[in-house]
Amino acid sequence: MEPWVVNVAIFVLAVFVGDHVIRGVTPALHTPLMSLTNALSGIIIVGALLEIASVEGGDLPLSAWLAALAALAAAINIFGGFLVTQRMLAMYKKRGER
Amino acid sequence: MEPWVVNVAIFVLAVFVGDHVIRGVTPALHTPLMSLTNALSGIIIVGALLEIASVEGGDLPLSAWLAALAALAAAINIFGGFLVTQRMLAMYKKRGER
Amino acid sequence: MMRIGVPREIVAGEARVAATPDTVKRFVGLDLAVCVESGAGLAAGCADADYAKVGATIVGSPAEAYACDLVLKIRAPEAQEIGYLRAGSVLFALADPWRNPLLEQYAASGIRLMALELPPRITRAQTMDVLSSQANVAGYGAVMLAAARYPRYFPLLMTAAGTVKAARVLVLGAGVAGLQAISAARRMGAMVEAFDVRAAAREQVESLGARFVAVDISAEGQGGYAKVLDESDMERLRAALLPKIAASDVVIATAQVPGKPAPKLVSAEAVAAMRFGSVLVDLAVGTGGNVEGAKQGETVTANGAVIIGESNMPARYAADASELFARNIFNFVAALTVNGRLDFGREPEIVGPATVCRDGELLFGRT
Amino acid sequence: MMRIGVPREIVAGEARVAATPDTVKRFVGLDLAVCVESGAGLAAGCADADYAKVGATIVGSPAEAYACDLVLKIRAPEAQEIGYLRAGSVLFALADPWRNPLLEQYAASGIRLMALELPPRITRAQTMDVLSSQANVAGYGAVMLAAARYPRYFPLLMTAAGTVKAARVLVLGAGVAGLQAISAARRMGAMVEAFDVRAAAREQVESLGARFVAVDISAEGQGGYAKVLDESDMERLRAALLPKIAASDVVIATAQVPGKPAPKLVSAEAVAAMRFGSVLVDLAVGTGGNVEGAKQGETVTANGAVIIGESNMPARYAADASELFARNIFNFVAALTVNGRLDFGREPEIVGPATVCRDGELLFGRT
Amino acid sequence: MPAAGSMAFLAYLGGAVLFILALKGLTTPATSRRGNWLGMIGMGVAVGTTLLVAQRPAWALLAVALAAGAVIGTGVARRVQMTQMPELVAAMHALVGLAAVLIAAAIVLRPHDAPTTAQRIELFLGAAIGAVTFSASVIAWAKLSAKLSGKPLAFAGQHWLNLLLALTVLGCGVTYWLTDSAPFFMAMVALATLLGILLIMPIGGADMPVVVSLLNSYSGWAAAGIGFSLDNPILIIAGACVGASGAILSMIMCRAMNRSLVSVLLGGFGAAQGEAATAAGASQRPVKSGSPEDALFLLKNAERVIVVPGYGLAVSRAQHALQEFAELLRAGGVDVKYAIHPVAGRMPGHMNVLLAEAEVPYDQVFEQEEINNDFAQTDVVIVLGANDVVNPAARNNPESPIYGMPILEAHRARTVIVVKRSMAAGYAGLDNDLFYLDKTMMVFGDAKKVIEEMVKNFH
Amino acid sequence: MPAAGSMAFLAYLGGAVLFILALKGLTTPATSRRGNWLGMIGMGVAVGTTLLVAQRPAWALLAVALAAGAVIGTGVARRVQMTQMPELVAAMHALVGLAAVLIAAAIVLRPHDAPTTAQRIELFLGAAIGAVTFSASVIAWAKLSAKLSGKPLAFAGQHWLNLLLALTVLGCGVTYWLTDSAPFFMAMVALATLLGILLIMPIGGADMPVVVSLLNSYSGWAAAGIGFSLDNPILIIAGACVGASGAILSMIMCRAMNRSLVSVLLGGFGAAQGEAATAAGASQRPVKSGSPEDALFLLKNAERVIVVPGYGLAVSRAQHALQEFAELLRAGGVDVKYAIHPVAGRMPGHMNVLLAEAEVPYDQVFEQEEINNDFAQTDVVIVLGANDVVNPAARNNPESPIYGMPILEAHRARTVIVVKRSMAAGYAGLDNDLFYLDKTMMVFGDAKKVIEEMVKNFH
Ligand SMILES: NC(=O)c1ccc[n+]([C@@H]2O[C@H](COP(=O)([O-])OP(=O)(O)OC[C@H]3O[C@@H](n4cnc5c(N)ncnc54)[C@H](OP(=O)(O)O)[C@@H]3O)[C@@H](O)[C@H]2O)c1
Ligand SMILES: NC(=O)c1ccc[n+]([C@@H]2O[C@H](COP(=O)([O-])OP(=O)(O)OC[C@H]3O[C@@H](n4cnc5c(N)ncnc54)[C@H](OP(=O)(O)O)[C@@H]3O)[C@@H](O)[C@H]2O)c1
Ligand SMILES: NC(=O)c1ccc[n+]([C@@H]2O[C@H](COP(=O)([O-])OP(=O)(O)OC[C@H]3O[C@@H](n4cnc5c(N)ncnc54)[C@H](O)[C@@H]3O)[C@@H](O)[C@H]2O)c1
Ligand SMILES: NC(=O)c1ccc[n+]([C@@H]2O[C@H](COP(=O)([O-])OP(=O)(O)OC[C@H]3O[C@@H](n4cnc5c(N)ncnc54)[C@H](O)[C@@H]3O)[C@@H](O)[C@H]2O)c1
Repeated sequence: MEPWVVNVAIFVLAVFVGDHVIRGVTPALHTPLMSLTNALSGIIIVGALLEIASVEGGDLPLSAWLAALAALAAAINIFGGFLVTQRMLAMYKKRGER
Repeated sequence: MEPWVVNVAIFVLAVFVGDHVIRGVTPALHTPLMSLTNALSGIIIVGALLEIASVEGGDLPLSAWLAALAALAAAINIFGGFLVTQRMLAMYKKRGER
Repeated sequence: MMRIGVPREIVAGEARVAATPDTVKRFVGLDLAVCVESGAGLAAGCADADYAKVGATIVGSPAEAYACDLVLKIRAPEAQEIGYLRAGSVLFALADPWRNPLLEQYAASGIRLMALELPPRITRAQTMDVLSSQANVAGYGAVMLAAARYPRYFPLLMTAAGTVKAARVLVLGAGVAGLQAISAARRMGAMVEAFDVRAAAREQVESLGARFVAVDISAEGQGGYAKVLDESDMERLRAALLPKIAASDVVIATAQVPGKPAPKLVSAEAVAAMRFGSVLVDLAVGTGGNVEGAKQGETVTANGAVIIGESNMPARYAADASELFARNIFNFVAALTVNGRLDFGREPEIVGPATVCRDGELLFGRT
Repeated sequence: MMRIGVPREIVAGEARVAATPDTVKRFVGLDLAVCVESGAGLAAGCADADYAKVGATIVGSPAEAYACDLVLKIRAPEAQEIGYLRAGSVLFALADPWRNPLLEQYAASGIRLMALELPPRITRAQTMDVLSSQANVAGYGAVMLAAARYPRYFPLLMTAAGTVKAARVLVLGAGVAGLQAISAARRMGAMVEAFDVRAAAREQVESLGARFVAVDISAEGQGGYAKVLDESDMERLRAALLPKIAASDVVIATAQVPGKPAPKLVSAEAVAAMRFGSVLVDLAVGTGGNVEGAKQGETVTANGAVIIGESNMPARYAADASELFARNIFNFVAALTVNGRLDFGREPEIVGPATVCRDGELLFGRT
Repeated sequence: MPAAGSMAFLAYLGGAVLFILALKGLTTPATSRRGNWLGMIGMGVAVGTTLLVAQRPAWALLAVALAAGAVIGTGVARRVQMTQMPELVAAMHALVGLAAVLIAAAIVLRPHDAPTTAQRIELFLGAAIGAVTFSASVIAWAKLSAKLSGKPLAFAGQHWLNLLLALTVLGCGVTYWLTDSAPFFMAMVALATLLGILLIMPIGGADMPVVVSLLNSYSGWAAAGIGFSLDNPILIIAGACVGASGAILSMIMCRAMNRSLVSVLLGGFGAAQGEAATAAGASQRPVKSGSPEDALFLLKNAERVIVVPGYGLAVSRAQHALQEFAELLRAGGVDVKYAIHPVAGRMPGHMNVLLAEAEVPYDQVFEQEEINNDFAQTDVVIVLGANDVVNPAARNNPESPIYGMPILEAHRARTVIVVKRSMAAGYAGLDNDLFYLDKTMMVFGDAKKVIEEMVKNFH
Repeated sequence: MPAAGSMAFLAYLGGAVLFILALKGLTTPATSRRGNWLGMIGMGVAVGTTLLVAQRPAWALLAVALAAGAVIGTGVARRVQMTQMPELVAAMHALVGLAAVLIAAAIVLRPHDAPTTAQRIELFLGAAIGAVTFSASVIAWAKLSAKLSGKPLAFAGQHWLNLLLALTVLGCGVTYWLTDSAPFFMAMVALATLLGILLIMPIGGADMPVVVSLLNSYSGWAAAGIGFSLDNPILIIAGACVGASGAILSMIMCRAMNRSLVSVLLGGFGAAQGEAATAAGASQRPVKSGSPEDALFLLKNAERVIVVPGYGLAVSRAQHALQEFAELLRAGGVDVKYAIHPVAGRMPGHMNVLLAEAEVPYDQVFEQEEINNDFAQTDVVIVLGANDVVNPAARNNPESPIYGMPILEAHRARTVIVVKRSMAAGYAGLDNDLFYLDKTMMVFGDAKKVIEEMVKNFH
């Protein structure tokens, strides 16, 4: 059994989870939700980090620089995304909390 | 990385799926649903079958007989479970279908 | 074949009739013969021809109508009618036995008189219950008269020419008439409050969406009726109601205790405290009245307020009131009829209390 | 300081008054002086003392009231009042200019007469629109009178004594009065149908939950009013309405065309086809009437049906009707008042059409 | 081409996906039957795959086991009565638990490939849960089928005993894990079986449905445990799904009964509930009660519905909510009528006034005589705060003080829903047989709240 | 102790679970902020784990990239205006797409460990989706921020061109997969970028939110693709979750707009919609419109609500539904009042009659003079079928034919919801500025239907 089939299993289950998790979301939360999922897709930074870390010591090859750029992009996304979500959600505070 | 960690991942995701899938079920379907999940837990038959198949040729050891008993129990469960579910659901046909 | 007679009512203003073409048809369906005195139903919208069409015989004189085995009337005979009564016949009517001076004469005439106000107010007797059906008309009619006389709107309206406030209606006594009055007034948009001395009335008043006026005086009687309060309680009650009345625009007074004088709930002082144009309708005026100054059958003005005293409100709505009354009597008679004859052994729970006199004997008041 | 005079109405049955303590207070708030003729508000529930309390001067004679700069009345002066008019003064009143024979005399007296029925029916003029506020009272009152007279219930009731059917009410003309009548009758539980010749009326009728009677005759006029139909159309209309009327228990007729005779919608034949006890209220009787046989100010019986002819319904509900009328006039006057003086240059859209005569000149009918 | 092992894995995954879709299907009536079919197909895929990849299947044994299972299973399922469904489901759970124990035992006892340390944990968990499921399900079945009294069987200190037992089970399991000693495994299974019995005895009959659902969940976890030992994805996925959904379902059911799962499991509550229902002083006979959602479900799927309003509707001023609800039903194609009894309420015409306030059109309102013949052809009658006017004693029981009064014959409809606050009597003070009919479902609560609940859940 | 690899795997799994919980949290307002925090923690876990397991992290490079990202990200997020949120989100998506492409390129170009055949498929998919996401998001951002015209840019045969381009991308990808030739990879990326641009140009501004959500989904799939190449569970799980939820969200959004996803993607529809909104003959100015659910959300979370009924409420006979709805709101703790304008409707007192029919208590009903000062302190005003009586032109515009008439000052509330069927004028025939305010949300539909929709969705 190759490792990718396990990945497929995980992927398929995750699709179900993603589907179900979102059903019944209040329309008013569409935009914050989009913003959060955007922040979460910044997880791609893990790929960038692993790629950077995989280079042998010494001079950094082009691939490392590309990966670093990817990390930068993803990091902007992560920090910006969560913060923006936070700000949007602040508008939805229940009465009494304001 | 050991194989069981992958199983844990699959397990965890499946728990989420099981949770979400059931939310919002119509109360009237509680009993049929229970009956279906019961039929599905008959899947344990796969374990019995694999165990039986794992014995070396020749005389069947005790373990094979135990497994066969398990297969029997699970098979009753599967056939009975799906059929009973079917019968219960027949009561819920929409008007016009009766 | 048993014959049923329907004489014309002779009391002034009594526009109702004890049998309508609808019930005559039903009697005929039970194989009974019906004689209707000519003109008996005219004031209630039932022409002689309508009766004849469904099989009644039209007779020209009261004597002929009274000559039947069973006589149906709204009101028990007046003195000048006594002569028509025939021993052995049965008469169904409102007899007002507590105040009627002629009971002895009825008994002496040898008739059996069934007083329609006497059956118990139990669930099974409801179909024969003229008190309910007529009180219901009275409650409704009281509000209609009040609204027609009240020089303002009942409902709240916010218009370009300013806002008119909803009328405040106070209903005193939440029996059948009171409840119907509440519902009619509420329908028309008034703000309604009601008061009664029976505890069960509170929930009933609230079930119609009105506010209950709580005064901590209770006078639960028997059979769902209230009992009479002593004078000190009445004094307290009047005092408690005064500010409520003063703040009201319309008062519908329906409080009664069977066989007893009606409680005087609204003092002249309270009437004087109401604002110009207020209307009071006193349905209890026949038994003494709830409102001080109310005059039986008259509309009087006191301090800018109008007091309508009307003890026979149903007669003003004679068409429907007669339909209901006649149907009650029919249900009563039908329940006792076996093979075309009356069997007074049936329904003892209802027949017993209702029988005023029988075989020359006066039974009313014996218990 | 400008002085406002409020004479007493002298027409029989006119119980309203053109200023109430509420509006007097508002006028005083605008720094205007108000003189009220003694007893002017009595029939509407406004005592002299109430006026005095808010700052009015009570004057003993009509002459004193008419001697003011601005005179407010319900109805334009009768012949015997003409003598009180003072050149240069301004008079606000219902003038019925289409039928009023005294217009020339008003003009000759030199007053400025503002007829309250003439402003256009636009959104902005609504606060001054006495036609709306009074028609509203009339529609409501018509239903109240009908319900008090109708010898049956309006609502459907299923009782132990049988079921009473809901009354069928037909409203003819769905202007302001008609719509209010629809709403009042529906509130009381009647089944209501209504008819009008204007297309917009359909949605309005339905918005009140009543059924619209469709007849394919339309007579859209100007400014939201209907126009007069020719005799052949009227004939068709009467024929189409006849079965509807025959099937109705109560008819409220409100159809009118400003300045023209009211359309005769209900023929004697239709009245005869109604069942015993039916009630017809004709609010248009002042301009000829919608119902054949209706008599101005009288209640007549025809074939068992009752026809109530009442062109001055608001006077029966004088308290609220006066409040609204007075408030309309106040709004009108206030809109024209600048620094304590009337400025007729303002609101030309409204002032223009409303001015009947000015500076001795008769303007009405000039366009 | 992927390797054979990968193919099998993917096939199992496919089966698991079908299972998930099956469960999803069962959440709404419209898709429920398709859901069941998907489940069957998934099961077929899983078993087929197993047979294909099995290296040395003992075909004869397999065939016998499967065939016997098929015959017994279908036979039982065919013959069982609808009313016995809950017991059947409980019995089936016992089988799953048993199978889990047997498989675990087979692995422990098998002559070849002794289980690894990791597998031993999984075996222990699978077997222990399986054993508890098994014995508990047997007791639940016995209680539901009245082979055992439904009364909770409580004794002092039972929770402590259970705790002790559970710890012993754990101890045996850990010893087995560390030493691979089969006897400890067997002891563990025996004790877990005992634990299952003790856990279920104190729970009352009324709570059994929740318990059955919970056992359902357990059987899922047991299957998942076995899946871990066998490294099999479909066992893990299906087991986990069943486990999780069973657990959630139990919670949902508890919530519907306004109970906490803990109070159900600690037992002894079932009895208290029985008392509450009859506390209002009426008879001790059992009634069926349901939630507003249950009522809604019945009403939405009916073709013809008659509403019987009574005084209670007036008391709760529910007329507007009722009208709104009836309109929703009607928009969904249900034929809704109102039946008015002449003495319903507390004044003549009370119900008419009420319905008129909510603008119910007159042509939907029928008086007793007009509508009484329609009840027999009516799918669902909903009685809202009425009592005396639908009391069949008036027709059937000459002893009754209202004998002879014509009533609305609600009892002739296919299903009757009665909404009132308690079992209390109405104006005439009589108990009402209608409430105890088999086809009657009581929905306890203020009429207005119940109707509003139904409106809110209308989708 | 499990091996280090297993530990990392489990840590990633934990991070993934946190992500799932985060998404779940965002489905209801009450849990939404906690959800966001869970997402942050999950991200921290994932990044931390990565750093711990990285064998030779180029710390300096890493630190610079992270720090720069943090500074830029927070900076932008802080400064952006609420109204610019959608554009910001679009821009962020571009970054994710870019990152996916860069990582794929890095793997392709790296001097060591050339990717396996299986990995090459995954790389190709990740990079292609990433590139489309990148370029499409850039265009979406430009359109939303008005750097590009929001008008759809359509030309004949565009769908054919797109198809051709997509096939070429596929061809390059397959060639790369089979030959491991970097140039083909690069060509593929370039073409996919072009494809992204072409795909988005024909879609109108009104549909951009759906497109942004869809790109969100793409960015998830891209991450999952990269996860496959790197055999990393959190990338797969998070990517798949984001991908699936984004797709579902797009569908939900389409449904709310009564559109199909296909029609959105094929473009050119945005224009048609713009026309529909103004077809009723009113002005061409843009309005904000929302669904009954949106309105419900605002109302439920308000403290003070004023209802302004008008003639349209009467036309749709919605009074009963309204009363029911207001009562639900009130039960939820919202202060609800009714404001009656003296000339609302078509007869004096029309609104009073209407509300009285539904038994709205008089003490909740206020006339204009009493309530006009309350509007400024009101969270939400809902205008139901009223028009002239809330037209600010009467106050502000001396040219208007209703200038001078006192109106209900709905425009002074914090938020205004207007329910009517179209942009059509009322009795006076005037356009109404209220509808175009920034704080106004139009809900188009029959008043009764809209209110019933809100009641049904009230939970
Ligand atoms: N129509 C008349 O003129 C009139 C006059 C006087 C008396 N009556 C008598 O009244 C009776 C009328 O019969 P009916 O069936 O209408 O009423 P009923 O027999 O009095 O029963 C009403 C039922 O409504 C329930 N209830 C009360 N409040 C409720 C609430 N808020 N929500 C839900 N349910 C509620 C009560 O049960 P819970 O307590 O369990 O909720 C009660 O059992 C007849 O016996 C009649 O004779 C009629
Ligand atoms: N009160 C009186 O006595 C009286 C008498 C006559 C005239 N008027 C005049 O009428 C006007 C009253 O103002 P208003 O604000 O109440 O009404 P309005 O200005 O006439 O506006 C009513 C609005 O309701 C909407 N509508 C109609 N049917 C609807 C439905 N089924 N569902 C949802 N919305 C619906 C219409 O827009 P859509 O078509 O887009 O849905 C319309 O714009 C004033 O101009 C007043 O002067 C009043
Ligand atoms: N069984 C049935 O189905 C049925 C049918 C109709 C009526 N009833 C019951 O019959 C009873 C009598 O009804 P009724 O309308 O004939 O009563 P009624 O005409 O005798 O009196 C009218 C009301 O006045 C009230 N009253 C008496 N004294 C009062 C005082 N001092 N202050 C205030 N209120 C006072 C009474 O309580 C009563 O509610 C009620 O309990 C009613 O529910 C039962
Ligand atoms: N702008 C505003 O806010 C406002 C306020 C009040 C009234 N109005 C409008 O003013 C107009 C007139 O109202 P009104 O009540 O003063 O009218 P009205 O008193 O002149 O007439 C009453 C009704 O009778 C109808 N009618 C006339 N001939 C008829 C016939 N042959 N058959 C049947 N019906 C006939 C008319 O159409 C009208 O609806 C209406 O359009 C009304 O909407 C506008």
